[in-house]
Amino acid sequence: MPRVGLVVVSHSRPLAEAAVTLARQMLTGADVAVEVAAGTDDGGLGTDAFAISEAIAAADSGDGVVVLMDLGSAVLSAETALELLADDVRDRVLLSAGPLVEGLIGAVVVAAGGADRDRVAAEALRGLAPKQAHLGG
Amino acid sequence: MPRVGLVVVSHSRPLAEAAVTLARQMLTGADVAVEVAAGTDDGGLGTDAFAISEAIAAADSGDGVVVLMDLGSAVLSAETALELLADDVRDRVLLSAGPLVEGLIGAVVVAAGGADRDRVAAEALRGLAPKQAHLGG
Amino acid sequence: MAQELGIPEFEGWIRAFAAAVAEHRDELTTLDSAIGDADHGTNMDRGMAAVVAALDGGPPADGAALFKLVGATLVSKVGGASGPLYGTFFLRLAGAGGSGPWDAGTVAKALRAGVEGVVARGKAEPGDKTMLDALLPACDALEAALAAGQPLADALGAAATAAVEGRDATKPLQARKGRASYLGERSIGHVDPGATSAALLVEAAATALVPAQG
Amino acid sequence: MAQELGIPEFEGWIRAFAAAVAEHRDELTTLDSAIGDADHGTNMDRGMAAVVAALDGGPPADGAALFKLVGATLVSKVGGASGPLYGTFFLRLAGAGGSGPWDAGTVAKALRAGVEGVVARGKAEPGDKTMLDALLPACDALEAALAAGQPLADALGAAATAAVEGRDATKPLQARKGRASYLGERSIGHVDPGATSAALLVEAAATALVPAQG
Repeated sequence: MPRVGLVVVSHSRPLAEAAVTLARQMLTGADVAVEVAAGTDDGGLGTDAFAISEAIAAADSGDGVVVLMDLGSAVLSAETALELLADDVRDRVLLSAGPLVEGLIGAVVVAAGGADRDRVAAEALRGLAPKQAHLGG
Repeated sequence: MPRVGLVVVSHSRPLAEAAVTLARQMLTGADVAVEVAAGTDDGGLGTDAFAISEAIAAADSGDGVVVLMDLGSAVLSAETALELLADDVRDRVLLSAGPLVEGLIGAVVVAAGGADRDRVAAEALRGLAPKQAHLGG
Repeated sequence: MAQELGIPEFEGWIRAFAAAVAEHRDELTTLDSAIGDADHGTNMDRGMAAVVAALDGGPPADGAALFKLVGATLVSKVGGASGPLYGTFFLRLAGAGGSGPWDAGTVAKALRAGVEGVVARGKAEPGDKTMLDALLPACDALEAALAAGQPLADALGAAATAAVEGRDATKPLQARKGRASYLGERSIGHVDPGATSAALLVEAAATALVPAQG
Repeated sequence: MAQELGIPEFEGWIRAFAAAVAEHRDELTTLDSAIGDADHGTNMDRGMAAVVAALDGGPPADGAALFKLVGATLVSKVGGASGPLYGTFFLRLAGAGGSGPWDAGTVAKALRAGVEGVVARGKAEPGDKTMLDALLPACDALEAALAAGQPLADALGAAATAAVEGRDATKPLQARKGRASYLGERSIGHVDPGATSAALLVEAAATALVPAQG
């Protein structure tokens, strides 16, 4: 069974940690590797490409990693982080344009169920679908 | 100048508060009414339609309110909250299918700039656009 | 007046439901751990315990006030989707049932309004593996039995049977709503926890909404 | 060897840029408060102060190592978009410049590679009201001057002039990237803070990347 890892990149460490807590609450039994790279080292708001690359490496068990980010500059840092990773790890990483919180929740649930990386990434991308279906219908 | 209010509905109070802190950091000068309705009254994960209706009433200054929610059940609670509001307030409220964190940030910035409710709601809805443009391009 | 229901019967229904939820709390949680986030039993029990505590404070003025209290308490105290769904059920029940004593027709009308509230709130359809899969057949059975001239007690018994059958029929279904929908085919083979608590609600009605013998 | 640059000149450039950022910190923040989130001056100053602290620990082995250290520090210490953008600039500069001493052609090649790194990272285009609006004209001017046979010092002077003109030309532009893009037309009429710090970078190069007189 694949073990896809997840990384939450946010400018805010409390935000990232609360999102992970909420997502993990959706799990019963199986757990998932979810790493956080968020905030500056002095506790402020920001991202750190080195911290992201370390989080990706920690989340990776060989079956791939899906990275969720909050803002545009978090995406820039995550892309920079990819350059800092070994080639084989980098090739397994997918940066998701999905919504941070909603995407994480769906991704965590399907990753815990043993979905492969592309399936986990697809679930992250369609994170808004339940809300859209309900409110748009 | 319109003063559109925002409400953040989440199952997690730390998540909602961190999202508001992050969004407010995007503001310089002008502030925006952002209310939080999140978590259960014993500090657990959940939503409370009464708390949401109170938050909406507090955020409303007559120019409308845009509500962002994290999960499907938060949407159900927010819709229930609408039933608890006075008709004139309810008519000014828009429940957004936009992404909680990304939508809030865009919405706060344009609301602080004096955008009207529909413009604020549109910005909340397109919260993923910058990430999508960058990663998808 | 023998065929009419009032505060004692309404309160009996709610307390019977609360007792059933408490009794089946762990079962509901076990069901929910298979396809949900394992909090349905805990959430419903916390909500109904709060309802009972509110009722212990003294009976509301009439049926509408009582069911409004129940709905408002559930809306506020049950954190997940069950809060707004059960809350809306009771709020709509209160509105449609009104404040006067209820006869069999009022029961059917109020139940239908409550269930339609659940439909409107959750936007689920029959077969989506939700509480509606117990509630909709129960309403249909109640109305059919009353239309066939059966007394309310028998009609509610038929509704309870239909609810239990509807609950059991969720087992082979694939979930399309809520957290369980992420599971896709893996949600098949488990009875839905929401349909299970909804069947408890209808069973409690069959036990408690019995007109006092005049 | 008189026309070659090494660690002393590279370090001089970086320290001159750090000093300029510190001197203009409040100005950068004021510019950013008009169209951004008012942290560009603080962020860049924190990052460059960390770079200077690292350099104070002793000079790196060669130019590539020095610029890699600068890029890595900025990537890690500057929280906003400027961190990955300036960080990528220096990392690519390090890669393209290599570890040997640099001549004028190496400077032009390395600067171009750094700027292309910024383009690839930020996906901004000329006229988007970003640091590229200073950096791209600077590269073009540098290459044109060298192609015309000017010495490096003069060519870098032309690059600095082009960067300052590019910076000033961002004033009437509408922002299309980052937080400023939310402002739409209201971003018009303000000089871009990123272009302003980028002009400081090129001006520092014109001052410091002067080959020692042999």
